[in-house]
Amino acid sequence: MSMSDNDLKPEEFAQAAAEAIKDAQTRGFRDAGQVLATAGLCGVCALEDAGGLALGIEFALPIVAEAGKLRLHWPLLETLLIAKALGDSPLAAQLASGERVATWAMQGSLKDKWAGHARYAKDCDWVLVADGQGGGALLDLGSVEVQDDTALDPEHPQSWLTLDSAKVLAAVDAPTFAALQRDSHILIAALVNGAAEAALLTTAEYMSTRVQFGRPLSAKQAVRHLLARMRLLQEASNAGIQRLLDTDEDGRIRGTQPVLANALANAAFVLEKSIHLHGGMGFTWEVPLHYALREVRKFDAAFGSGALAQQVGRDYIQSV
Amino acid sequence: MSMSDNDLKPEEFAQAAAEAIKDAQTRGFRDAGQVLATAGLCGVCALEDAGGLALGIEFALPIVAEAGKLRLHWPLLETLLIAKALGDSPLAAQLASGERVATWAMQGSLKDKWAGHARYAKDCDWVLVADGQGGGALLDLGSVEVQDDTALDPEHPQSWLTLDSAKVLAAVDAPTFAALQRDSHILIAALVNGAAEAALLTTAEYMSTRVQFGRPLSAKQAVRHLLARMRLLQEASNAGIQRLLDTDEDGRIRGTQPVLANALANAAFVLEKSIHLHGGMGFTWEVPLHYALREVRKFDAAFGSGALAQQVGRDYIQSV
Amino acid sequence: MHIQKNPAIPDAAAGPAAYRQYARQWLGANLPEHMRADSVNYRAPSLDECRDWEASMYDAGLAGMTWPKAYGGLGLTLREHLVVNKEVGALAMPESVSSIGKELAGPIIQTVGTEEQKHLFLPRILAMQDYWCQGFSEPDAGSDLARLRTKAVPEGDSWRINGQKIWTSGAAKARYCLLLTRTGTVADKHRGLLMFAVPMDTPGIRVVPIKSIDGKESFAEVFFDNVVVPDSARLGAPDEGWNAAIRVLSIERATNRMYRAWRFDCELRQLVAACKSDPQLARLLGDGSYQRRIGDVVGEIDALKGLVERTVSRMMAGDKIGARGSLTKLYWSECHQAFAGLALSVVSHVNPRSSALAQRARQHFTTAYFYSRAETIYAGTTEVQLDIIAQRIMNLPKDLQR
Amino acid sequence: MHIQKNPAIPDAAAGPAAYRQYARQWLGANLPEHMRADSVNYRAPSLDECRDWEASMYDAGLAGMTWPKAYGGLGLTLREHLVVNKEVGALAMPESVSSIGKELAGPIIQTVGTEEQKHLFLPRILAMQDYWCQGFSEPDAGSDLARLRTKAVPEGDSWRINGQKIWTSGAAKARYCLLLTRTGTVADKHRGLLMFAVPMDTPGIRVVPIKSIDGKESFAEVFFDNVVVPDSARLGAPDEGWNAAIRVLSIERATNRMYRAWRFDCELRQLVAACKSDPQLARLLGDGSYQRRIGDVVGEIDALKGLVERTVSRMMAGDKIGARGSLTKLYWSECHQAFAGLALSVVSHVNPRSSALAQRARQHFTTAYFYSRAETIYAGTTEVQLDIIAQRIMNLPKDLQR
Repeated sequence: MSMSDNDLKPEEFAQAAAEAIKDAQTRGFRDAGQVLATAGLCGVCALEDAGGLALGIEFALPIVAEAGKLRLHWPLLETLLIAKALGDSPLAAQLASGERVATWAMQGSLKDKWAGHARYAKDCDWVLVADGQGGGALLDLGSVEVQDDTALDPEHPQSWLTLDSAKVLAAVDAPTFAALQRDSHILIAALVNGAAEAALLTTAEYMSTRVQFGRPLSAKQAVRHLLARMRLLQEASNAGIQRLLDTDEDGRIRGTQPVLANALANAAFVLEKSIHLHGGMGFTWEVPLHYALREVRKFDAAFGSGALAQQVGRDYIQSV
Repeated sequence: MSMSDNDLKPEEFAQAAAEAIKDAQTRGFRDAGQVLATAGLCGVCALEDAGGLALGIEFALPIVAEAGKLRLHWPLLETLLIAKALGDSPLAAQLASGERVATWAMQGSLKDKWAGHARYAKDCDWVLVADGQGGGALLDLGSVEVQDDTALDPEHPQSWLTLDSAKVLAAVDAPTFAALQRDSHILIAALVNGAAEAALLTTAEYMSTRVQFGRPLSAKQAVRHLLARMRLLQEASNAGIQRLLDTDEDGRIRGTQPVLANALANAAFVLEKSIHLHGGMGFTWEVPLHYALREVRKFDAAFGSGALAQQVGRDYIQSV
Repeated sequence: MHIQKNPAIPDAAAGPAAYRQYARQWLGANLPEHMRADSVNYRAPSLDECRDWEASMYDAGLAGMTWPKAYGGLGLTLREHLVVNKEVGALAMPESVSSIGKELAGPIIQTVGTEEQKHLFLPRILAMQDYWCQGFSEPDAGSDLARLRTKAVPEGDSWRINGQKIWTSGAAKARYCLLLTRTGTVADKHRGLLMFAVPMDTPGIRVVPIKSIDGKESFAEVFFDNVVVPDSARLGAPDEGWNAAIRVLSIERATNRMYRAWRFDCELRQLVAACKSDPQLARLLGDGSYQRRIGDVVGEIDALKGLVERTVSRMMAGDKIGARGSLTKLYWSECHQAFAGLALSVVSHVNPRSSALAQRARQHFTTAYFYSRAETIYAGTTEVQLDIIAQRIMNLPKDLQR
Repeated sequence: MHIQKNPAIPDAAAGPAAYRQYARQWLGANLPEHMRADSVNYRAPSLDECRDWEASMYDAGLAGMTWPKAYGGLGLTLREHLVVNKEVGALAMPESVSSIGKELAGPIIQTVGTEEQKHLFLPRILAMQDYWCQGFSEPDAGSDLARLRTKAVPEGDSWRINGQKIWTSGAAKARYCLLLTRTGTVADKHRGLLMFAVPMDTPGIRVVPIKSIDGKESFAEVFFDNVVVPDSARLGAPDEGWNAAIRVLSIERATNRMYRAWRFDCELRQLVAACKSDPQLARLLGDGSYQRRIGDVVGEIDALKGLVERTVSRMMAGDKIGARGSLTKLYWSECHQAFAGLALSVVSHVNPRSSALAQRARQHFTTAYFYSRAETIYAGTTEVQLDIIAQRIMNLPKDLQR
């Protein structure tokens, strides 16, 4: 992927990202990383000195949305964000190049000696955790006890980590870590919304071709209206997410939590209804909709499953 | 209305009650009371010595459901319950005979010197309030300062009462008052569910006769499904209410709050959607649906508008 | 016609930020306290007070943003229109009392009117000199125009009109009616539809008010009994006018009342502020169920603002907006209606001893709750919007593709 | 066939209270701890364990309540059936592993089977000696039987069957398949449908399992390739059998799994108890939003119990139950599915340091959440139930009444 920064548009990344992701999905975990890195996806936001493209989060957004659409099972959003956060550290180059892969434990902290909700931890090299004092710490996963949590997703479990003898590879200062968390909200919202968008397309297509009583199921008003509602929510998420890329009317960055909470809820709705509309087929392991639902539910759990919306409410009340 | 207790069935009351209520609706407040009393409705649960029929609450239920269906603006459920609670007091006879009319302030207490959510207080003679110590007190409304609250219903406002110089006509002991509250829950649920049932019938009829593009609106699946959902909720309320008349499997009386909370929510849904389905017509003062919605919202407010469901949740958690 | 402009109106070239700053300051300084729905000093403004307020907003360069200068507008873009809408939404000011003129008649006349009609009607709408009412719906037709019965018959240089309209909002105050008629018979269905600008003082017009659920009398039935208008009252040729109007309306649906997303935010702030002002209601704000629901609403408002801003970006970039206004209308109406239910449940805890701000919120949100029943009905019901999304945005087939 | 009855089974004449007392005691004393989903000692029971448990329930007089004594049943009424269902629901026991036999094949055979078929099949179903599977759905037909393709062709005293079925639950373990075929061609649409009891060991049958969203393999595709069965395998005449089956199924929809309302309550108790057992989760129970949602669920459970009890009362009074089973099925599935979402959001707070009961609830309710996706699909989707309510309960016209 060769490009000049001047006329680069974020949406053009989607096509290239999709090609690389599809290629990666035919390979093992490490090979997949190489493919994604070679396409510039792992280092999209990393510094140029680290072999990255040094682009803003708006360029990572379409990449991660494609990963959501295609149901990529690889910690791309974590790796690209951590590569960004590591700045000019030599570790950043290792992530941008695909040599190393990093994940992020969304709960717990180094201070607690305990963390959780890390995706693909058993396959990764490093994990980012909160340090418990506002910043973050990148840990060597070899120094961490990893326990898979298979309840929500037996094939792609999240992991709990015991950090008693964790080896810290790098520290992320508090402002960088806060900015990284904000970026992660935007990308997670993009990922789950991408998953919802793909499910909706699949479902609309299925309803348009599945014949009952001589007409497609999409001829039924109940089906049409449900699909239209799903589209509405998916568009609402999308509009909310895009908006986070700009500052507000007074030039301040916008809070990400309301949009993330809304996107998680909307994606779950779209996926649940996609499964419902697929009827018996939606309930099978063969139709991939449940993979996406599991992914959404894992992120939902990582953010306290409703606690996020409640925090948004508290923050708003506080702000009045 | 002459009857023998032996083969009396509650459902037979509905027809007779409907006739009397329709008659009452053509008259002024006092005359209406006479009509309702003469039909035996005001004294249905009062003692025979008080001129009542001494029947159980299951006989009051279809009467109050009819009042809800027909949108009677008269404190029938309050009057018949208070007539029951007064037992062999001479005051009971005055209520059963229609000579006096009583209402009930659902919030506040004599101890607080302040009460609220009394229906039709400006037209009534007496008001029942909690005494603040578990029991109830029947007050002379002439001794009470009445302030109408027109926000929810300008034509039939509820009232706030200042009780500083309230004259107590009779005391209701704690067990009787508790039983009366339970009865009131059942009857209020029946009233709002009756209102929902009538609205649903009206709406289904309207949708079946209103023609668009050469077919009735009820031909549209979206309309059919919404009406079916409304029916489902109205039937669910009804089944829950009927169940309160029996003891549970171990012979204990059943808690009324879950059913009342559910009935209030279901009735609001049915009425809101009835208005929606009537389109522009539903939004007018001419179509009577909004009267019923106001009535439901007044009761909902009297029970703390959601606080009831929360209390049900707390009680359940406590019980485990 | 000479319009007295406020000399402080910024040059559009100064950019949206300057316009925003100006709009915010002007509105904050000039909106009378008693017209602010979230003020304890609120009292329902009269029609004339509302008219004067809107006229002064127009004089201040805060109305008619995108209308051509030739017809009294500012000739600016949707970007400035949005900037002003955000600031209008941020203050709890009354709804426009001339929305039919500004959002319906004005845009349609701009599209199908003669040059003479444009000069005659448009500046007076912006300057709040004429109210308009809308005569589309009929008692037995609703959204099914094939059943429209009001008939216009040519008589020399005039037209004779007979029929009946319903849901004619603002008929009592209107100087003109934007009237839809048919030139043939009902058997013609969608053919021969013809629009007029009918002066409401024409003999043969009778207005019967309808009281609506929120207690106001803003709607009416209007009867046309041998009403004769000159041919100059005609807006476009048969069908041509109406078909153009349909296209205009789909753009209008996407661009008018953009302030609603910001007003929604303003209402949520009013509700929370009212609770904070009263010890009993403040306890609700500490309750998880209200926190959760407020959090949901905040997320919905953000998405709604995003939908509006995206529409403006796309239209500024020259994209056709098509049916996408349906997304915004539907999302707003459903989220706002649900919010009105939440607000009602909050203000149901208000009693005569509550704070003045809580009392104000009680009045405001109880009315808002009843009024919100109409939000899923007017300007295309929820079902119509869902049909549009399925049909025109998702292209879902109704029949087998051969 | 001789069934060893538990001598303690009460006489039905003793009344439902005696039966209730007995059922409660027997179930409480005999259900193995490790089969209770709300026990920390739970481990997923094997098929044989489930079979043995159901067989022992039958021996104890707690299954086949309403089936005739002649075919191994207890010959009692729906009242005793409901009594037992309430107690079954109150314990977190496994779902029946023979529901196709007990809820589908059994009732259909009782209605259309020959006397010989009844004696052959029915007692063995109750005694858990034979499993059945259901062969109605086809990959391209779903609920549209006009598209059913599996064909049965008479050959002397036999029938030759060719076709493919899907969603055949329990096919791997089944001894018989309740198979729906057509005797003519697809052009016959709803005519010529014929049912069989096909032994699953008949040559030409091939079973391919389907893994479902909850991770189980309880469904299968079943291929019938020149499968030949004797005429004695036929259940009823063409059409007659299937039409009777349709009637039976609408009663079954109203009466089977009556325990679900009480099991729902049992699950809610499990969830709350799990939270109480863990300090971190216990905090959720103090939060208003969870209290509110639990309160809503309690109200829904009460209504659901009321719907079930009302059905029994009406059927005992001789009323036709018609389509009213759709109300119960729809209300249960929507309320329970929403509850599963609530439960998931609660158990999402469980971590490896949580209490054992919380860990158990996490496993249980996470699976329940995924499984509940099917609840609005199987036994008639939500849309089908809504259609039935509109059509058969509300009698809403689809066309103008002349």
